[in-house]
Amino acid sequence: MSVVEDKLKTMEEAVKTIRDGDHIAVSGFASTRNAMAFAHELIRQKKRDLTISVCIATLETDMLVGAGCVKKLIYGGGRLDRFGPFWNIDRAKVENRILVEEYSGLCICLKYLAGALGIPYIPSKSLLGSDILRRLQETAPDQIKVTECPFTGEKLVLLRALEPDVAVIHAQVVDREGNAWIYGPLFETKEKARAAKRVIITAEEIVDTEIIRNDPERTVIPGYRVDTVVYAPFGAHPTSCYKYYDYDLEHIQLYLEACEKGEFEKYLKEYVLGVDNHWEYLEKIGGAKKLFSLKADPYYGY
Amino acid sequence: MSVVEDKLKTMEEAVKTIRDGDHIAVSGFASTRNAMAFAHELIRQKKRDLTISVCIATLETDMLVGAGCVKKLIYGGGRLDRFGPFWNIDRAKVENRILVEEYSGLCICLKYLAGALGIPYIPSKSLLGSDILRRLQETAPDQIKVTECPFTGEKLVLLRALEPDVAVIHAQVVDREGNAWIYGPLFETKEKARAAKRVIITAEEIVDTEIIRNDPERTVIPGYRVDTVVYAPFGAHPTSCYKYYDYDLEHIQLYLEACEKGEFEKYLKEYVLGVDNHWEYLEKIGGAKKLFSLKADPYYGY
Amino acid sequence: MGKEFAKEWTPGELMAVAGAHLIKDGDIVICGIGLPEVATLLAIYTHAPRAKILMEQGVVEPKPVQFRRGVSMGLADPREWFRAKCFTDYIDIMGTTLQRGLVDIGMIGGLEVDKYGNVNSTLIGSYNKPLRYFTGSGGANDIASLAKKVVVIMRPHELRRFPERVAFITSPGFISGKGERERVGLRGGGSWRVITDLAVLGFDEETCQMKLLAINPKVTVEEVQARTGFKLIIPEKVELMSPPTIEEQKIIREILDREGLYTGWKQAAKGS
Amino acid sequence: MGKEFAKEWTPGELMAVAGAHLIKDGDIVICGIGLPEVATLLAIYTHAPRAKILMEQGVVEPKPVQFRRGVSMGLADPREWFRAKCFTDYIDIMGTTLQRGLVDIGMIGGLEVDKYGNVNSTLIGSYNKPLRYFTGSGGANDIASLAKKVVVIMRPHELRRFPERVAFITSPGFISGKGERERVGLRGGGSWRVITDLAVLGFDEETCQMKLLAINPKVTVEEVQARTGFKLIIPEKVELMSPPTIEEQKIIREILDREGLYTGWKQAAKGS
Repeated sequence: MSVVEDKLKTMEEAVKTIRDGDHIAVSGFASTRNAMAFAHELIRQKKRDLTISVCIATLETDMLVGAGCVKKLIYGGGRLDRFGPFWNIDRAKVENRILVEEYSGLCICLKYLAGALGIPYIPSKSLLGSDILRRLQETAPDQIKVTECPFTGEKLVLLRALEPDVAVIHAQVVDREGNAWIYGPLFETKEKARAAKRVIITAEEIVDTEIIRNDPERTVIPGYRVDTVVYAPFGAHPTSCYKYYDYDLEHIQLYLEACEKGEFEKYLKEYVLGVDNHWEYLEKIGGAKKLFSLKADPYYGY
Repeated sequence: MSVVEDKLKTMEEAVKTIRDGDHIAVSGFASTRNAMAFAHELIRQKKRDLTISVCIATLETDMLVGAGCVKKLIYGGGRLDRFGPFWNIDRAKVENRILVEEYSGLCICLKYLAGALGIPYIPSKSLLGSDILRRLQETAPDQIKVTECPFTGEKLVLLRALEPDVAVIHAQVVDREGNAWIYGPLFETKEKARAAKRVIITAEEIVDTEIIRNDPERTVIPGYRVDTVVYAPFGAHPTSCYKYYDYDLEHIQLYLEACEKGEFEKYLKEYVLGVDNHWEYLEKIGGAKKLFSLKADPYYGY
Repeated sequence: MGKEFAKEWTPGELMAVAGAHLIKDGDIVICGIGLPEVATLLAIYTHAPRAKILMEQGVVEPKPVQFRRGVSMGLADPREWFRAKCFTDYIDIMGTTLQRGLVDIGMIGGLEVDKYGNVNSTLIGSYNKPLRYFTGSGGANDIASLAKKVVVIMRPHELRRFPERVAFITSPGFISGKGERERVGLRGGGSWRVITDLAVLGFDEETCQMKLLAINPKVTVEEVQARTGFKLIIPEKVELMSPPTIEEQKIIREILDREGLYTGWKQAAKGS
Repeated sequence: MGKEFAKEWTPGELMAVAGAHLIKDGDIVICGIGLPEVATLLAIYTHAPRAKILMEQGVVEPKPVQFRRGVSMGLADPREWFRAKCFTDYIDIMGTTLQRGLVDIGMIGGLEVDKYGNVNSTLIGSYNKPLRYFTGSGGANDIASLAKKVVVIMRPHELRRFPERVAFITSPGFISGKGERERVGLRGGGSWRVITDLAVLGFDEETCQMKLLAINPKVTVEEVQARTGFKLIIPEKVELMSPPTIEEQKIIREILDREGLYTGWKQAAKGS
């Protein structure tokens, strides 16, 4: 019973398994723990017609929308924290360039939870009386119903289960079998990894399975759910990765300014399409000196 | 923002807050992490008409039934592992001395989950076609319904949420505010602690809140849910407590033999009613020498 | 230090103090960063040491006041997670705590709030013709739907932010009037207070319409009404918003908002 | 060592081997302790190194073979949790894995199994007049309802354990016949194999009734039928249950069941 499974692949190989039209649940929360290196490769491989789901939108989501990879967005709203708005998402919505199913944060999590539990729907007490509900009833009537509880008679919103084709999760630590440790708050990571049909872990650090066995309480995603493991140090850059590195303020500002000014294509050409892989990207953004300037302090975690 | 809340009480005080007729979700799983010291005090204080719920029945459950504290049992079945059957529960059922709502293990967990989520019910795909379902439909029609899914048309079992008055959880580590760490698998601990209206933590170890803050990923039950904290070293004896002590084979056998032979009253008089408190119990079962013989090895955890 | 008041203060400080005073000791509070967090922590540091601050991303009772470097950019920023007592997840905070009915006070912001306390954080333009999209709900709809009391924090207090009817109900207040929350099946108490740089507002028990409760000592009732897009209920007695005590101001300036990012005190000091 | 068979073996070893051979490499298996666990681990130690063992209490892929002291008493025993890769909870195993449809093989035991593979672990007597209660479901009903394939492990193979109809359906097999699982809404594949000390049984595709597949080399088809309370479907060709290979027996005796608690090899060796 030593390590018998090696799911480690290169980023290129991992992204090749994504088909046009797939539904991907992306990683992280706003400006933290995004699977950016994965998103870059999705863009380089010109994946199209993706459905992207996430509780709170992320930089990764915005970039994929901007790069034209996304057909449909299922999410609970969000902005890039105090850094700024998600220009690509917000504009694509106004211009009707993407389909949108927009819920609240809790409702997205509950939809993943229902998918994870293998049940077709789950009731909720949120959304009632809102225009979010009204719009969903108009545009996605197969996804949401308002009914009366057969036990109590109270009004309930029934949320259809969400089952992404793939969940891509950026983790701090993983072994070659996919047993993943994640530090910090989990957002909806557990639910989406369990709702998805396949799971890809990109991680800062690959450790031996015996290290995982030393502290099994930390394993947030067990290996038996995971299909592919990718080594991606600084794979969340320019978003932060708790205990590993801080957000890159300079780079995020550069991204947002490019988006705001309508120069997102230029950004893409420079930092995504203009490099062959993640290692080249890390050099492009400033190499070792930059990376060490972002490195987290073990006590503060950023 | 230093520690401002001290929820620490004696076992006597904690048990005094339980009212006759309360619904208590008890701790642990079969022969591990039972809140035995709490059960002993419930028996000494002659609590009556309790409803007890738990996923898999525990030694604590069996003892409370035997002692006549229990009016109703809501559970998913179970036996005392290879040690033997739950004589008190099984006999009380045959003799109709207690009301029973018997589900599967998963369904009890889902009922707690619905309670925890604040929703009146949750759908499940278990129980269909079984006599467990048939009996529940006969005896607890307000707790379970079979319906067709409004989205898919498939048959679903709707499970009514369970909201215990109190969850009593035995934990390895807790601070005075109730932030609790639990080592090992969690069974349905998280769900029942979140479904309950009040939470009482009994624990092997009381630590400073700063220790909790050093590793917040370990906090299974956050303090804001907890009403009362009780210091109870070896509080799970004779069941095991992972990382702290092994099961007490000798004592469990003594318990089971007493039950089988119809001498449970004698056991109760000797070990529960015949002592004033937990410290006296620990002397009665063999004192320091016994306790050190059960002490867990840090590597093996038992 | 007692009840000695600060001599000068900013509108942001006034808002933080107003928010803090709404929190009772022991309250469970869900809030995001910015003034809601400053207000909640101010309460915890003063009269409500047992109040609990929860954050939707899964952080329980952190100490988000001591930075190694940089400034906090949001709930996603590990600066906000520092020394938490529990790292958990979105569902645990917003489902098993908020939807479970345990949250006493939820604080939200938005683009617009209307006379029934409905909040729009989704779009400008109209429901059918959006001109621009913004944040949407995040956790705001859940908080507005499910918290016992909802505090809306919004600034600046200006006409376009206080329309008769919001363009899009992201987070329901009393929707279209009394009894409407119950009719649609909502459990939480709905909008309870609106805090702006000009005033603290509440809702009339009979009509569920917005009512002026207190004003910034530097403005008049007329100015507040003039900057509100619907007729406010104005009671005979309108209180003055409490300025920070010297102790409160010290905590704001030295601990909670050292850079003046949210209360603007440092910028005001420079400007004066 | 290859396919050289052990010269002597116990019925328990035969059952463990039969169970192990049902597991394919990569299968996700849920099982309890005793023969189901020995069978699953035997598969993992031999032909199915990538099979995963999950336990309902929330333990993923432990190494439950090396004891500090004592013997393992059940899923609740930390001996079963040793060196797990993940500690999680009941819902994560039985809900988000099993009910989610990820479990290839679930192994359960019971008091009785009937010709449609329904299992009773609840009571003896009858539905309306129970004489004694036993374990009930635990996770057994969930496994029988939801796993892709269900293996029932039961011994001794005797008349009262193989009735025409179980007294209580704790864990549904094919209920009352073909199409019945689908009609009541069950998703999983239902009873697939029954392993006893005398035989390995399956279910006829047309009638969903129990069919003899293989027998213990030391018994006859007639003996198996005589100890079964309903008419078995007996195909023309009945296989012999495979004895353990020398390698398999070595793993059972030296690693998985050193005390012979489940396979009885040590006791048999003493007795002979």
